[in-house]
Amino acid sequence: MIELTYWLIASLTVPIVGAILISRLDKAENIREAVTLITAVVLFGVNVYLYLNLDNAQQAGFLLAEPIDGLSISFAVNSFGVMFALIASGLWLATSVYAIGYMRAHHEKHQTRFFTLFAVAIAGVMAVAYSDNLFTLFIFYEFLTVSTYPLVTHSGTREAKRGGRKYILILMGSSILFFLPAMITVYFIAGNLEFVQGGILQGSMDPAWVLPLLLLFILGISKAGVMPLHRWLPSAMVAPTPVSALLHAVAVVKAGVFSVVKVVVFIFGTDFITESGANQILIWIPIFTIVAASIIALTKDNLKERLAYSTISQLSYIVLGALLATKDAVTGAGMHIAMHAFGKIALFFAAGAILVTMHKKAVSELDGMGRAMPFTFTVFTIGTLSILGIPFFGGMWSKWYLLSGSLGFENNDLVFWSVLAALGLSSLLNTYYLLSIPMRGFFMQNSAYQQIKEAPTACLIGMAILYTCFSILRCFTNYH
Amino acid sequence: MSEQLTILLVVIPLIFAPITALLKNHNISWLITLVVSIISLILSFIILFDVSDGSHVIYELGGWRPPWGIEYKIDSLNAFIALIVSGVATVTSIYAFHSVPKEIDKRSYGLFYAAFQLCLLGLLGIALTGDIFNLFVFLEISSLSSYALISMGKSRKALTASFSYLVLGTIGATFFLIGVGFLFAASGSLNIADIAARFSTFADMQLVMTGFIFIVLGLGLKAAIFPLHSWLPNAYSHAPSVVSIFLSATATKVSIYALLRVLFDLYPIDYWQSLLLPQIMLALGCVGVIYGSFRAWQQVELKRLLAFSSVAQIGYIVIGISLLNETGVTASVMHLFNHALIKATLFMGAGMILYRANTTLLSELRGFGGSMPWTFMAIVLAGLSLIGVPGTVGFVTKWYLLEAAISEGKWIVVIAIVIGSVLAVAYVWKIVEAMYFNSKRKAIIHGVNSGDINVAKAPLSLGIALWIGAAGCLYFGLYTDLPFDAAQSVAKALLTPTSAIN
Amino acid sequence: MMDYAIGHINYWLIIAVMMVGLYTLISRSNLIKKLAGLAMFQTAVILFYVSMGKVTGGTVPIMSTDYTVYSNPLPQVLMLTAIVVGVATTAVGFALVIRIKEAYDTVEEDQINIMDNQE
Amino acid sequence: MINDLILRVVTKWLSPTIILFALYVQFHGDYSPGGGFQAGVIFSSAILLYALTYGLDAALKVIPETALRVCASFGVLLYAGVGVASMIMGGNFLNYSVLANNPLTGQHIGIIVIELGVGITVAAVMILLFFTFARRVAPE
Amino acid sequence: MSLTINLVLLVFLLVMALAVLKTKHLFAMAMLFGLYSLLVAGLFVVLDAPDVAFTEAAVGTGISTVLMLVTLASIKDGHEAVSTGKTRVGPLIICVVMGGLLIFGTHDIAELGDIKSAPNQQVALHYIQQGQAETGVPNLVTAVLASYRGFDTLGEVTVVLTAGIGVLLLLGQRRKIHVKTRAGSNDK
Repeated sequence: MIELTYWLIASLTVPIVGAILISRLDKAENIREAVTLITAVVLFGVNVYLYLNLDNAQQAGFLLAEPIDGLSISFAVNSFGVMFALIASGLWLATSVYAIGYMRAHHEKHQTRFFTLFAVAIAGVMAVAYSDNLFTLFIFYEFLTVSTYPLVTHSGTREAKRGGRKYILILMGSSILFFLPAMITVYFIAGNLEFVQGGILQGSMDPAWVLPLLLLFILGISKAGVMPLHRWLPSAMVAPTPVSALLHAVAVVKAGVFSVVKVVVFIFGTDFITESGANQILIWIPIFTIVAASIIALTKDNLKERLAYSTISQLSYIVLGALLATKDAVTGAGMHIAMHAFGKIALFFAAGAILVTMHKKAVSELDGMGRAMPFTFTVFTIGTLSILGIPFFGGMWSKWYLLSGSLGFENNDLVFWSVLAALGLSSLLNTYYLLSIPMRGFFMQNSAYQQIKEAPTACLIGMAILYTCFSILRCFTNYH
Repeated sequence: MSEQLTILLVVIPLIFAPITALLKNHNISWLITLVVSIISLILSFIILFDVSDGSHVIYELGGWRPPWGIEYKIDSLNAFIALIVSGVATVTSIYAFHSVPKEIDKRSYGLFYAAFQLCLLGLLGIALTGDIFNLFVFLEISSLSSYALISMGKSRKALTASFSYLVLGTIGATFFLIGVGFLFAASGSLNIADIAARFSTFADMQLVMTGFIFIVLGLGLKAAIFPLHSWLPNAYSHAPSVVSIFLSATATKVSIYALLRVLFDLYPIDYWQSLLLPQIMLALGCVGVIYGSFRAWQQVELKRLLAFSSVAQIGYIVIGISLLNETGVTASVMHLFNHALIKATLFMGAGMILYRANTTLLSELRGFGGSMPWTFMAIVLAGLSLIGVPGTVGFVTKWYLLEAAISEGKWIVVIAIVIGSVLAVAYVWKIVEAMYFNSKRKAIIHGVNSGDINVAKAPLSLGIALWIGAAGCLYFGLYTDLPFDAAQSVAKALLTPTSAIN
Repeated sequence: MMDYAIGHINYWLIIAVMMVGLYTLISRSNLIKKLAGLAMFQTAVILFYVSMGKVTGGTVPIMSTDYTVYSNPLPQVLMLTAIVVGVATTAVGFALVIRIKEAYDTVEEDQINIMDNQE
Repeated sequence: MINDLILRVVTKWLSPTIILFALYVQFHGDYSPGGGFQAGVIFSSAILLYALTYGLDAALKVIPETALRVCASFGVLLYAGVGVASMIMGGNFLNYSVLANNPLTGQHIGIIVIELGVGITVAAVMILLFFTFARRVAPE
Repeated sequence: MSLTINLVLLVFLLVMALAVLKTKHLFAMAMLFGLYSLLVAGLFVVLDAPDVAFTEAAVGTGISTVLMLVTLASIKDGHEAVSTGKTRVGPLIICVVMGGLLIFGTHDIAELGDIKSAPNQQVALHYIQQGQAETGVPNLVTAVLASYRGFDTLGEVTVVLTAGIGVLLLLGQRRKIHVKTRAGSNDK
């Protein structure tokens, strides 16, 4: 077992340790917050280390247990996983800074429980990121569902309960109804569930079966928010904003798309899918979702719900990229995970900041608020631009790859044009329903907001961290 | 040497039960019970170890050769069941230390523990014997004691529940007796191995078929296989906590064991395949799973909910048996173990809630998760295993079941199982929601605030027992060697035609 | 045909009695009546067993020099046990009935069910 | 009926006779119909008769309840004890042949003892049952 | 000859059973039940089973009937309530089906008293031929009961003990226990 493995184990255990410490520190708030931050920093550091040593990390991994012979709970380091882990842990750092301010300003109850479970959830994300086979992935996929439930229903109000019920039923129900049978079928056909470059099904399965099986997977991994099983995401918006920000713009949903990509690339294998032609049919699901979600987003006046639907449509970009199953497309999908994460979390931070300072939830109430909260709205604008994919903002690159990916798609012009149309249309709608918000904020006249009245400092710091992330990310992507 | 051990497994409780019956003092009788269960646990471990290589331990009682005398013929299945029973008994008796004084009238401690030991003895006797009439006798011992034990519940409904259990249980036992009689009329023997060996000589008699039908009906009643489950919910939900824990985890399991013996060892498989029994059982199992889960979801009272979920879980076991392939039977036998673990844990949790809140009505349990977090965590853990969340015992069984069903190409079964699991999510979450959320006003339960410190602190012994169970749910979900190896060797043994053994 | 009838009629009668017992058990609402039915049911089964062991021209299975044919002792032994089991069950049943009477002030199942459903 | 003279006198004569018969059935069970169980029941019926005529308390004076409980347990223990004894003597559980040098005598001893155990338990439990039920008739 | 007696008794038995079923007066029912057991005991004698007859007479006619009477006395309720409108068709169907099944089953059962029937040939033969030699007890019933199947008898005694314990658990307390009606309500 090589030395990197210890780092891997560390990145899995650090959050747990943190969680335990936090849960013990109910009384001493400041120390508790300090612990949260330290944990976040350490975790981020560990992941950075793993990222830097990625080249010689390929054989790093270990096996935890083997409940069913041929099915092991084991972890390993690979570039895709590290990237995901890096994003999640990095944004966790930002989020926890932000959350501290938010929770205090909002006078939330059970803060200890909140931070503890947050850390636990992150541990789940790490496990998903580093899981070495589909079985492990599934386990922690479920673990993530369960461990985020208390966060979603944190407020304990009636609609929180209702939202939570929908959350658990859709996520867990779909995973049992579709994901589990699909997984067992794969196991039955291929004899194992290892993630192998190029897939494990090729040759051992009749291509005609790819379509139903892949469909089962896409429905089963409802964390990816593909319609029609997307309802859980809007209902999860009852959660406190930091949760919506990190978990439901980044960690959980990205775990979903992450799983989709993993399944497509390492279980089926892109070539096999292309050869079976299943994706010719399946891509219409994400395409539909992209457009439909964007349209619904237009109709939402509640800021967080609007963001939720924009998330749904953005997620489908990634699913689409995975399903296109061409090299560029998959790269685009991978990149978009990162890009969208940064963009969307920025938006949520801003939304949360607005909520805690101005106690406003509806878009229509934001007129002229930009004068009062310039920084917040700046962040919001950047986030928007990034998501829109304006050149020199992160979002552009992923879209670019997606498009070129669809271009390389099986001499099928229809697909290319429709993808292009979908992306274009959704970007257009994005522009409208997202950009309209800062517009209102800055340019609408409103006597209410004359003097500056910014969000709590911690929130600002959190957003500041993001801001720097953006600047880093831009060169980072260019360098790619 | 291990031959003598096998009989000790039955004799030790048999010797200590009468002594315990004479005692008044709680702690002494409790200690005796605990020691007895621990000893039997150790013994069954040793025996399981001896036979795990597929060999048999033969013990001729009274030194008479079978079929003239009664013989014990222990293979891995017997040992495995004995292990389950004595294991649960051990955990239960740890739990009993604080639970019994609270729930049982202090004048009858000794008698209660004696009855408990007798029940244990009966179940072990069933699990070990190789003589079909002897099986009946021990079935009656366990049943009689469980009638008495169930009727000890606080609510008066316990009495009616116990009575209807008595009626149905006795009908079941008598049906079994009739069946044995018919089989005896055809074969002239009572020794399972002997009958199986000479089966072909009288296979085509109508006597044999009728006997088979009655035996299966009788055992089905005892095992509460849907639709013969009507006695179970009341019986388990109104019994004292200790009794619910012990019986829910063992009684039906042992009856199912007896059914396994009859189906796979007494009668050749192809015989009842020709009677379309597998198909019938498969259908009943699927319906049972969905029906049980659905009714569980409707319940408003925790113990009753758990009881109905037992009906569903038994359905899973039946499905596995009727799939008739190695994976399926393995899954069923494993689920005997896993479900015992899960249900024991859940009922222990319910018992602790009852201990502190004096109610198990979900509507009155608001905020209990906050006031007793450890219990709550244990319950959630066991609940997740009930759903079959990976990493828990429930998942392992479900996995093998699904695998078996898929390999048989029975997609209906797959659908039934997953629907059952989704319903399980619903009803488990009903519990979690009820306990997790604090209500605006603290629920007042019998004059005590829920989560109030004044409520009796749940004592340590309960917590320990509970967490033994919960940890088991997790441990055996990750490291499944013990149950899996046992179950697999059992499945192999069962599915090889009996003629091969003799 | 006739021989067949003669050979089987006593089994048929036993079965008839058995079923009367079962019917009493499951159709009557009065708990004591139920228990009586239970006992009759079991006794009929016992009768069935014992008549299996009868041997024409045989005698009581007690060895003695002046007999050669004996009836079959085995069913008798089994049924001794069964009788005991029966009476044990009945006793516990009666005890339950008394308690139920104290708790519900009735021994009619219908009324008891009504009361239970009201709670 | 406590005060019915005839009953009282008849019972006085009858119950000892019944008990005597019970003992006969008990110990002659090997050679004639009968055995522990029958003997026990007959014995208990004698006590029942006594209790019915002379009242429960009188009967309880003759056989206190604790004694009954002890007997009930004792019978089972006696039976199991024989089994254990035969195990100690190197045979299987309940293999009486090892109880004496000559297997037949061993069997004989064993059978007599266990029949005794059966008799004691059955008698004790039957009387106990009757007392417990009878007490419910007129709760004091 | 014995067959005729057998049949006559059986017919009486059936009548008695029906009477028990029909009568509304529970004390009468108890008496009829006693008679029923007595008839059964008689049948056992006809069937060369004196031990069983003994037991049945003592238990069925004696203990069970007495217990039934005592129970009736203690619940002070001599009559069965006039049956409510609930239908008895279901039970009837069940019984008819079961009975039909049993009769179907007994189709190829050996005739009454057939010495060549399996039960009389397989295991039992050994008892009759070797029993006395192996156990030294002429009463084969005792021999089988106490020695060959001694473990059953041990179980049987345990059943008796269990019944005693159960009844004591239920009725042991002298004072009548006040039973709470709410599920899980405690008596403090």
